[in-house]
Amino acid sequence: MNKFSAEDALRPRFTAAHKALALRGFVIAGVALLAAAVGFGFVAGVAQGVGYAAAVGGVVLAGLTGACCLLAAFVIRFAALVGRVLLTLALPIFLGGVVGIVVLAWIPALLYERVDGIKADHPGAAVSVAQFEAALTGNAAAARGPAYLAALALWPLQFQLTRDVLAVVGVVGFVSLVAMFGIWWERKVAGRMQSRLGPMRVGGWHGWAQSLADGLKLLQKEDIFIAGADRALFRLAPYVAFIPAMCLFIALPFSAAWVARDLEVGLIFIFAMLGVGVLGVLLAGWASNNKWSMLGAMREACQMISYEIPLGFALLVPIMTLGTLRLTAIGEAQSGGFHTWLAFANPFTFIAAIVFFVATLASCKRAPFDLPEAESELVAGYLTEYSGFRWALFFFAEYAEMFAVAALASVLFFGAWYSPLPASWGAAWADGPLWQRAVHGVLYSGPIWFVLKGFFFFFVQLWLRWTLPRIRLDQVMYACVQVLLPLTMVALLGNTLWLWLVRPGAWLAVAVNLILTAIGGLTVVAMAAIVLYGYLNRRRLVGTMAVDPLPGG
Amino acid sequence: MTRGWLYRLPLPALLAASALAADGAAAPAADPGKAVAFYLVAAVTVGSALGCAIATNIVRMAMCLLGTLGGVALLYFLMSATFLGVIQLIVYAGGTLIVIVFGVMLTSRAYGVKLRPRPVEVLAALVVCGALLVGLVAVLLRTDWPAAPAGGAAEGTVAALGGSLLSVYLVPFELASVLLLAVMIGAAYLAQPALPTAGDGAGPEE
Amino acid sequence: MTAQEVAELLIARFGTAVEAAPVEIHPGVRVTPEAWPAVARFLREEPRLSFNMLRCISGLDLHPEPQIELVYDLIAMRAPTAADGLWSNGGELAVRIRVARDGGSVPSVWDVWRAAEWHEREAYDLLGVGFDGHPDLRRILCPDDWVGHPLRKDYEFPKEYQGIPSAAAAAEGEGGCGASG
Amino acid sequence: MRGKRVSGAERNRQGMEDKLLQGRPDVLVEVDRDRAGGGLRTEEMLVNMGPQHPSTHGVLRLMLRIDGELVLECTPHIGYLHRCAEKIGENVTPVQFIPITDRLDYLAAMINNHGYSLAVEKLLGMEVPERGRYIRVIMSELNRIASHLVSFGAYGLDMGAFTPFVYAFREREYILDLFEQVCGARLTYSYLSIGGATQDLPEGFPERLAQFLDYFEPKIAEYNNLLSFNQIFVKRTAGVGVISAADAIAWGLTGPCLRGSGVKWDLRKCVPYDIYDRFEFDIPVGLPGGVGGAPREAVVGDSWNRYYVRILEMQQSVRILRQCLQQLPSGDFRAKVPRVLKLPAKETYLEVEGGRGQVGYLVVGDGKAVPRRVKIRGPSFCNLSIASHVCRNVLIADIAAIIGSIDVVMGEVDR
Repeated sequence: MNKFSAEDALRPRFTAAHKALALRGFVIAGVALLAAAVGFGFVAGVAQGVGYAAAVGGVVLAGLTGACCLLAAFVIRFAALVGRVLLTLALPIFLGGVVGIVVLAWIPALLYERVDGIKADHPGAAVSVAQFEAALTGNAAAARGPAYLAALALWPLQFQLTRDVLAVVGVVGFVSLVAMFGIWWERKVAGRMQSRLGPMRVGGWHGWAQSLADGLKLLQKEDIFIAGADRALFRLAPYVAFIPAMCLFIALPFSAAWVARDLEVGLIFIFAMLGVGVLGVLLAGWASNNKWSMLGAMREACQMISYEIPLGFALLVPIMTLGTLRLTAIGEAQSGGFHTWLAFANPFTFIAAIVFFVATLASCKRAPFDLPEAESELVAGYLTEYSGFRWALFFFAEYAEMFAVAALASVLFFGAWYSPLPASWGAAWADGPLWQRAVHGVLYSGPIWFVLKGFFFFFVQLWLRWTLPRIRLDQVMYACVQVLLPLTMVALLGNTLWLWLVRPGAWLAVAVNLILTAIGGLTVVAMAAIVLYGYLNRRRLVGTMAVDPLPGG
Repeated sequence: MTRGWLYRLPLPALLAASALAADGAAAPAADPGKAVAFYLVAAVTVGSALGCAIATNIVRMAMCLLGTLGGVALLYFLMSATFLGVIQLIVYAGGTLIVIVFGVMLTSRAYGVKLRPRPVEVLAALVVCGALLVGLVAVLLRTDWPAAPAGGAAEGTVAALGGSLLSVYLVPFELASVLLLAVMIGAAYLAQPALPTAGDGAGPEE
Repeated sequence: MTAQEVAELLIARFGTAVEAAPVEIHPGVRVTPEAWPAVARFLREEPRLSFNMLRCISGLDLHPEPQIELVYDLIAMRAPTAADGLWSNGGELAVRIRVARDGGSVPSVWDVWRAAEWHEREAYDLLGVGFDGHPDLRRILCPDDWVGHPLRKDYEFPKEYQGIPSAAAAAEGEGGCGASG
Repeated sequence: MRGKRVSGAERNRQGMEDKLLQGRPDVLVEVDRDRAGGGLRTEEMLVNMGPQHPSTHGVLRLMLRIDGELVLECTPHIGYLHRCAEKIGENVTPVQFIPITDRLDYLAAMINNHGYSLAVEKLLGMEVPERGRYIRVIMSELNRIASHLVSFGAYGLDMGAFTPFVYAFREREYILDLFEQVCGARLTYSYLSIGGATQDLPEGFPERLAQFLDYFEPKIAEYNNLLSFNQIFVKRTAGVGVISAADAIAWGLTGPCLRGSGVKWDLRKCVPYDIYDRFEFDIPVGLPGGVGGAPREAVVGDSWNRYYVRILEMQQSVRILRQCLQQLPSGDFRAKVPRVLKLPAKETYLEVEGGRGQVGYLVVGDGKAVPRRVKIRGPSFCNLSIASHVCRNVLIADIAAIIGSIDVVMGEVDR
């Protein structure tokens, strides 16, 4: 083992020589690639058919990478300037990123419609590029003009594989955005609940880039391995925990058309992913060779065994009521406005909704159930030995899972992507020109509502975490098995009898629906009122006593 | 010859080759993407199954088991039997494996326990596996597999499955539920803490 | 009860083993080590005395004389009689026991007042007074392998501890902060 | 009584020889005993909770012998913060020793100064002017509120609720500002000394103090809603770590730990010192379930009661402070103290009611300016000694609850 002294740690890793070398390297690579791009351009001019396509591809790829290399060289050369520019333009960049992702998600949807249109009138196997071009330009002549390029771009979209790849890219982009926003929002909400401000400085307005900065900081942290730890499993654990958390989003429907892959078994696919994610935690606890993390892992296993049954039963209620596992179908069934949401259908689905939310709290190890990484008892539970990016992966997976579970609750019980206004009112606008469809999306049903509801339940999870203390392990088991389980069994049985005996139009059904809708409506209005009241006299409530600051204070 | 010479035989190569040879005959016709995916997933499954058999650290064995079960689930997905794939994930990867890992963590005393089967045991295992393999391959080659419809199974398998479970196969369904009930009662009885009959209670003052 | 009355009561009961110790503003009794367990139990169980709380055990190193004096500060907490439920102060007492400086030991009273257990360990750790019958006589404040008893007047500061030079070694020339005897 | 108990170190040494796991030096012993009967052999582990651990306030190390989640035995190891303050006491004059008393119970430094000053004045037979005595009581009670606020916040943190901690420190910040205004320091003040206070109160201080008291009083109700009667907090603390009154007295517990066990004993009322007999206040004491706002599950002497007694004491301190402000006389704040103080050849022992219990000082003079011996009785030292008796057959989460409710400050445990 080489002797690692303090000086080694303090010496900057990248000396001036490194920088000069990197600068030269990037410049040479950039110029070479651009030259290659120009070369491909000439080839494209000459080649035909597939050769032409390959050449164009070459031009695009070589050009892009060359430009990136030159940009990297520029950043290395003028690092200070770039830093300042980034800081001042921080917010526009962030907002641009958000709008960019929305637009990026919107464009494929439009293109798919166009491609399906063209594919419709070419039955049979794959449609060739020439046929695309003909459809685009209207005349059959295969002139290789700009239309050919457009056809080239549309051609791959007809295959399901490319659509899936694009969907996965979209999902990963959305999830990382959600996790980034979630982490920042949690710290702001926690701050406000504790009469302090939360992050205010990093990246400008209200420290929006705090989670970005945390991510970068964690990236360059030293990678610590413990002696005696099982290296392979220690490395594997974060990924076994992270991948299921991402797969959750494949089945989640953002709106009727916007779903990565509308699985026929979407609901239990998500249930399976929640189950598999626990393995990562167990692995981390075991591989850290640390008594505290071992205890944390065992707590997670006990907790998992106790909350999984009530969670499964709570899922059965909507399945039984709507008779399908397909999440988009479940969403469609709740399109009739606020009162048709499944939670207000009958008292038993209301109970199932509450039990579902509590059980998913336990599954994300949040709020009162955060025993596996209980910092006051187990130092940091299964995360004790993790540092740097591996720890960030666990953290990332937790927030992704939190949002996914919150969104699932809104899809199953609280009118997925439908707004409280009945969708039938806006039916006329549904398929009008683009701007009408946009207004319809905002007012009646669209991904906006799905994300809003998701973040509403995400807020409730945050709210619980920063008010409630942690419960003990035996109390978790008692709560899940002795309280939640019988509750869900009652809900299941009750729901069966309700569906069997009570006709949808009967006065009892309508009365119960009205009562439950009133309860739901009142809670939302009450929360809004509390937030408003809190905001209006925040000065008094926060308790800033000293009107005139005390000397030295 | 060092102690572990048995493990250095090119076993994986033998098994993989035979697997490839066996299903070379019925190469899937459809688009090449699926074929590549299939071979990849098959390799993962077989590889982790082997890892599970050969691994010495007990927890690594459990993780290879996860790889195998996950691989099988992926295979189901590839054959677009999504319901079966998800059930496989829930029951095996999510359920049984957790109990195994839980059991492994609670009872295995030392971290570094190495499971070293004696060579004669390995030999016996190889013989049995070889026989099993030959039998499987023979069955595989002799039957003519009906080519699945091109676009994968028709949609709505879940509904059809549910319907058939409660109509055609109702009796086995009920029998299975009775069996599960018995298993649950047995488990509850076994896990019941020993009634404090003998002296050594956990009280603080003896 | 005042210390004087307590002293008379004890002398009446235990004879020569107990004598009054009218030390200036900290009155009490002096007890011989041998009789101490019996006296302690009597002080605790006797209804008229019932000194039920041992507040503190302090060790005084009478350096020129080869003796260490242990001062046991007791207080009698009377259960509430009045309506407001306030416990009353039934009198305070300082019991003094002298023991030889090297190798001297006092019978432990951990079974009379459980508080004594840690205080006796501290006296053993810092002053080197042995306690017979103590369930767990180990050093409590200093590390287990520490040499010497810091609170003794003739204690010299160790030059180093497990290879780490101490302040005394550093301040070689002029007197370190505790070197005065 | 029980037979000879095998000491923790002894058991470790036996453990070392016969079953040291190879390659696992940190696991001292893994005793394999058929505990649950029925052939299921569970495995015990020795775990060190501390000296660096989030819920052991300060450098306290608890050696836990655990079987899964169940803690079979807990042996506290202390001495990590031992500075031998008593040895320093034998080498410096009383006035120079005041800063050392700050660092004993560093959360309630004013009360330590007050105690030591009273002990030395009793030795010297010195009279302190009225204004000085009132300033001392004001500072002690204000520091008691600050100390209880820290204990309230830290206990919320142990139970997993982070918000109470921040609320408590928000109020404590104003108290520290008041102290800063008086003596310039926020934690170790050395403000109260032999003969009274070292400086007079700045003008406008009484008005600011009154303003703080009016602001702080309703906040206590807010804490009760946030944490004290929170069902999860009650389930975690009520009925956990019950200490009977007899045990409390036997182990020498004092302060909120003693009062939590139902013993209504407070030095300020039962053995009045200084001018505490001039104020009207009552002593909160442990409440059985359902009485006086205590939850159903509460038991006299459990962790919840020890916690709730501190909350009620804060209200009483506010009452005392209000009476002090009314009766605050003018005049000089410190007696004439000769430059060189000759301590008479006497000995005295005096205790005051500190933040965590009775802080006692034994001062022995022998005619020189430097005392012959200074013995300090730290209340947390005795309060902590009951930990091994109480933390037996509890869950790991309860260890945090019990140690948190005993509210240990390592400065005065290790001295």
